[in-house]
Amino acid sequence: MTYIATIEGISEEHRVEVIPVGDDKFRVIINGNQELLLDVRRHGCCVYSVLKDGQSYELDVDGGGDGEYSVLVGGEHFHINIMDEMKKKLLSILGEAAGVATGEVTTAMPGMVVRVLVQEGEKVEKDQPLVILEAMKMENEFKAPCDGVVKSVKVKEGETVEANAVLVVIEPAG
Amino acid sequence: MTYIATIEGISEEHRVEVIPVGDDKFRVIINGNQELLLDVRRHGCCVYSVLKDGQSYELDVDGGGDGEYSVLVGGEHFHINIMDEMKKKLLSILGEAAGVATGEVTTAMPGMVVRVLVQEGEKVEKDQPLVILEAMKMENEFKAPCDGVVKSVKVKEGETVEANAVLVVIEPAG
Amino acid sequence: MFRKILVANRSEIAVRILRACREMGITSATVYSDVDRDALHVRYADEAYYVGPSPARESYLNIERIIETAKKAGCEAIHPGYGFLAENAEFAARCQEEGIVFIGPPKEAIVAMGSKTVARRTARAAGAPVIPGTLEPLSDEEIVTKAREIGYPVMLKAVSGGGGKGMRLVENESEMASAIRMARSEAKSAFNDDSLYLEKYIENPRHVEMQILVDKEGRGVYLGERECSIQRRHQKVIEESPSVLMTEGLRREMGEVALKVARAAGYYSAGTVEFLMDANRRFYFLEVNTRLQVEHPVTEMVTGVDIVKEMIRIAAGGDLSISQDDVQMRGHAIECRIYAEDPFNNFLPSPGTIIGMRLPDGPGVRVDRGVFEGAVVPMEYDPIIGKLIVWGRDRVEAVERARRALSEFVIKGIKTTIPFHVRVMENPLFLSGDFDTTFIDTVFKKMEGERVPRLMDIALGTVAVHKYLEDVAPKTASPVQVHAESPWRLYGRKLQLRTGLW
Amino acid sequence: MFRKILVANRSEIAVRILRACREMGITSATVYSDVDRDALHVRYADEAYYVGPSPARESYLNIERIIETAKKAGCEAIHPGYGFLAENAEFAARCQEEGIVFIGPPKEAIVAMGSKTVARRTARAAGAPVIPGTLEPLSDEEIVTKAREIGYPVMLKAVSGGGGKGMRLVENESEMASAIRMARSEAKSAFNDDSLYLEKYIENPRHVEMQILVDKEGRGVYLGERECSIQRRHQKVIEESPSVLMTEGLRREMGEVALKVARAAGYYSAGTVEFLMDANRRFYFLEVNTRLQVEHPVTEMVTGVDIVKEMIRIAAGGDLSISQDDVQMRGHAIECRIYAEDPFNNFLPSPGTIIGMRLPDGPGVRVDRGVFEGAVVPMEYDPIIGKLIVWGRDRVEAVERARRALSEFVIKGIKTTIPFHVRVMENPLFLSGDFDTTFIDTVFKKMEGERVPRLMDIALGTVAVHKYLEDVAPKTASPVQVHAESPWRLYGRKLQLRTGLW
Repeated sequence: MTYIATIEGISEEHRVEVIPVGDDKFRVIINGNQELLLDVRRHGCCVYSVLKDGQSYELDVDGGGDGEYSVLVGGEHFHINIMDEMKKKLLSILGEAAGVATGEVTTAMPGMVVRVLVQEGEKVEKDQPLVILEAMKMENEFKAPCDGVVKSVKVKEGETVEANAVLVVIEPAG
Repeated sequence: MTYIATIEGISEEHRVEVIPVGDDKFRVIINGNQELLLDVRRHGCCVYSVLKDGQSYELDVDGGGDGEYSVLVGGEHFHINIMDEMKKKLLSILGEAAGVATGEVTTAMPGMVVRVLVQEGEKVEKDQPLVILEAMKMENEFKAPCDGVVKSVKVKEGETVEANAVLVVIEPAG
Repeated sequence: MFRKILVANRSEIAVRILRACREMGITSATVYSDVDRDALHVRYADEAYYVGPSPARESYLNIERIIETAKKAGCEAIHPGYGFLAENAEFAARCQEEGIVFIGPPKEAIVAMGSKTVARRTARAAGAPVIPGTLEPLSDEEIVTKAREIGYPVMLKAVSGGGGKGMRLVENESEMASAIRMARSEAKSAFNDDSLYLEKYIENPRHVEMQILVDKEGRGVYLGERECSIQRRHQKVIEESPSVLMTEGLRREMGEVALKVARAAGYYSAGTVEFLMDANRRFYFLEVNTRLQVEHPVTEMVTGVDIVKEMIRIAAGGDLSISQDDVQMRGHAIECRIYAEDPFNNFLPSPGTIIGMRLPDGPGVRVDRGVFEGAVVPMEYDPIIGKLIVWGRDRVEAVERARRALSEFVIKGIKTTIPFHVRVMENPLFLSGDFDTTFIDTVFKKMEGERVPRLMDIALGTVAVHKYLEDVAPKTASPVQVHAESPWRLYGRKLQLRTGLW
Repeated sequence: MFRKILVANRSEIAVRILRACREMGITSATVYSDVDRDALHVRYADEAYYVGPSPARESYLNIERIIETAKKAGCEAIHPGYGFLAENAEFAARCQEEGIVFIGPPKEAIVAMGSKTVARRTARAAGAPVIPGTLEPLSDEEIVTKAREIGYPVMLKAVSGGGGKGMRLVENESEMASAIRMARSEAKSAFNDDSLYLEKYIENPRHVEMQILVDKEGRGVYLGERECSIQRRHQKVIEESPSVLMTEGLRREMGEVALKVARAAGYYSAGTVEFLMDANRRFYFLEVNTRLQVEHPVTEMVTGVDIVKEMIRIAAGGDLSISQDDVQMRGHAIECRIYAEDPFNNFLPSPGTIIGMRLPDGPGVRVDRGVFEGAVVPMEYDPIIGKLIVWGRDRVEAVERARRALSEFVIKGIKTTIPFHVRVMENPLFLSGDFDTTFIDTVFKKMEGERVPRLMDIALGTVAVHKYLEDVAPKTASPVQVHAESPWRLYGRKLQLRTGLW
């Protein structure tokens, strides 16, 4: 099986060929030029022990939604996005069509909306506080990314929001 | 649902009625006369937290083959055999037909046969060593339960046996 | 001794206190909110009682409900842990009225020390050096005026503060308005008191605190110091004992000042007197925490004294079991707080479900925790889910142990501070002892970019994912079509395919 | 210091040594047999090498294969752990020939102490009191004759013995023939040497041993005693330090005797001098264990010395890092060995798969282990899968901690000694310190019948099973038709039904 692996935050793509050779052993070819022989075993639920010429590695794998796996190796969590070549081609055709919406103020953490400081239609300056969110006793102030007008306010006070939720949309000035 | 529960080593049977009353709560009636209201929750995989009028209990449940469950409560492991009433009736009809085979020498532990000290047809006295088994560096000598004749030897030296395997069958004398 | 104690808290500190009860043969009861029915402390206690909805003020902060629960359950005493009602004088008073022993200091001492401005006056009267600043709560206008007098940078602090809540470093006047608003809002929601006061900001400050134990007869000992300079948002993340700055003479001096302040306030129980120390080892009284501290285990590991049990004994009217001569500090202990936070994204909260967990063990390692595999970490409460505490014969061995233990510590499903601690335990400034409370903002932030996965990690990750799909996911599916929620489910599915039983 | 060490062992002791390496920054390698590819030590080590089939003599006891592996991997030293090659002088000699440092005593000391009869002669020459008995290996006929001379009861012992293997208490002559046969057979298979000797049996004996550390310059310290009187099949199950019998004077006397015996044998590294003590506190030299002991953690907890690291430092030619004055015993430590055995059925082996595991943690608790959730405990090797070690300020607190920790300790899928330890920690004779090596046979056996489940347990068990079926098993099936192998599978199945995804 051939996978295209990318790691969160790094745009570089790696082509990884995994060829089972029996007895839990795999030949792995990276980017067509580096070849490894790995002995891979699962311990309990989702811990993996990998031996490579005697070098011993412990890994954790989780996830799998949309080819996105969370891998823990040597104390470091990485997100690896893995897809097979077919899917890769499909995506490259569809890709680049979707633009990134500007002016969306989102939250990386889930939390409760403590205060909404702006209204729709209101003019705001860059760094003006828009919303205060609280989670785990910590208040987090969300500020305007640029001068502009509040296009819509997506949350109300007292409401609970998930991670990555859009809080406010700003129509940039100019 | 009504269960018949028996605990390993205790012949007494208990009739336990479990009636779900919503919200993870259950009315439990034991032997028709004792009634409890229990709040039961699973934590992770197969640990249970039970509250009864504020009393807090932690339990582990495993198994399930043939209605045999291993329950760990307060540091004590119990085997509870649970069956529904239908099965109970069936078994009581079939039951008591199977007699216990006498003269079977079995092993409670798995292990490797280190030595076989008797042959088929050999006369043996009570407490005469028959087989030596080893597991985890411990040798265990199995002795004749009574005077008699070796009817059959079920194992050979070097062989590995499972727990509860029959090692030797003795035809009791007289 | 008490027959039954109510532990009016949750998470790791509730479990810590419940463990002390179990060891002492005292029946334990605890309380829980809606979201906490499946929390570890509920399962661990002998008894557990529901006290209300998830928001703390409707459950863990609901004084009357907790008093009522203690009475109904027949508890003779209540241990409040830290946070929630631990430093609430009204609660201590209500306990007293109802004839329930509050396992902590007398309410008068909580009032005196709880008000940071009263505490500063008491400390100054007891001869303790205090940081230049105000001794009274201030209005917004007074703050601005006073700040000019003292000179920037200044620290804005909540009068009823604690745990870094309602606290802001203000570098210059232009930041002041926003800082006041945020600090008052945080203080209001944390302590229901938005009054603020002002202190001179000590440059390159180190946070050094003294643990004390005082019984009801006034016999007191100090159990040595803890250095807690590694902080984010003015909240401690790493603590150690002893402090690399400390000398035997300085320890005696600070210990005696700490006991003097406690006596001046009529204090008993366990308590912590916090100091700031500047680069010249000048120390200034900061505040008294009239409760058990999160970081008490480092002191337990170097002194061998179980602080929670001593608190319980003192509350029951017992004599302190040790004299100052019995207090021998041995070796070095370090605590790494495990927060449900993303250290690579400004330590933002990361509540959620712990889908996998492996804890370190072996020599010199202690873990206190409030979670388990499968537990949900709710967004309603403090982000602390556990603590790793290590002991070594000296600081070098303690750091080596910390590194080793952290390498074994796995929490999956939520982000935690584990990778942060790994980096600190390898940082040359931390290792040399050359750090202060600005460490995270100045030193750690620079390390964030250092996460460069090697090609080997990609190979290992990909082959493990391949095996994961092979082992636990349906063979026919493309890897990108697998929608996993739980590894257990995938595992179950695979076994089903293999055994053909279902 | 060494750059790379080979740990030639498995299970908890391999992990213990690998942890020391990781803390010291030494690269670690280990070895594994067929059945151990999925063992914890393989995953924990930096490197792991296959050395042969599952039977120990084809893998862990295969001297040439292990030497070859060490050379190929570039290891400068080998730590043998305990058991396997730890007391094998031939192995120590082969290491020396190949220029690999054996982390243990010199081969000459292993030879001298390994032969129990030579050890007795050496000890006697060094002025240590020895138990009446023979100083030479004996033939079957000589054993019978000598036993009559010494007078029954007698102890039959393997000349190359250790860990209770090849050891038999013989009460009278009629038992002798069978005892000799069993002892020789066990000794042959354990040590490849079936020679036996004889000792007078000391009535109500208590097993007290002295931990020593000696460097290559001959500087030595004793780290205090361990009492190991709770034994089954002459193998220790519970150990503690200090011993309730010990006085400061007696400790000094025994410690000095221990160091004298070590010096007489030219000993260096960590070692243990074992004594029997009778009811009058008379002590007799028993034997020297020329290796790390299973129970070394109790000494580590009371002295703060990391014995494994000291062994490594000594082997590397380093000086002992401590003097006798530095050795301060603090508090009390107890070790509970966790064996894969059924304590309610004569401690019969219980190999199998660990389907669930929860470990104790919190204050004063240490767990050393060689297993994990999902691990297979093979029948080929020793039954020890882990150790719980607790520390308290005194024996009472240590026992209370042990009880608390045991209440948290869960292993599912195989039988273990956990319920045994629970009973011992509540036994009045154990608590009062009034016990000897016959404790299990005389006191514990009587407790076996005390497992009477309450009606409440039946209600709890049944309702939990009901919920278990509801949560994780197919709704349509009758409870008796569910054939479970793994709770994960059932869990997976249930999620599948609920989500309808598959």
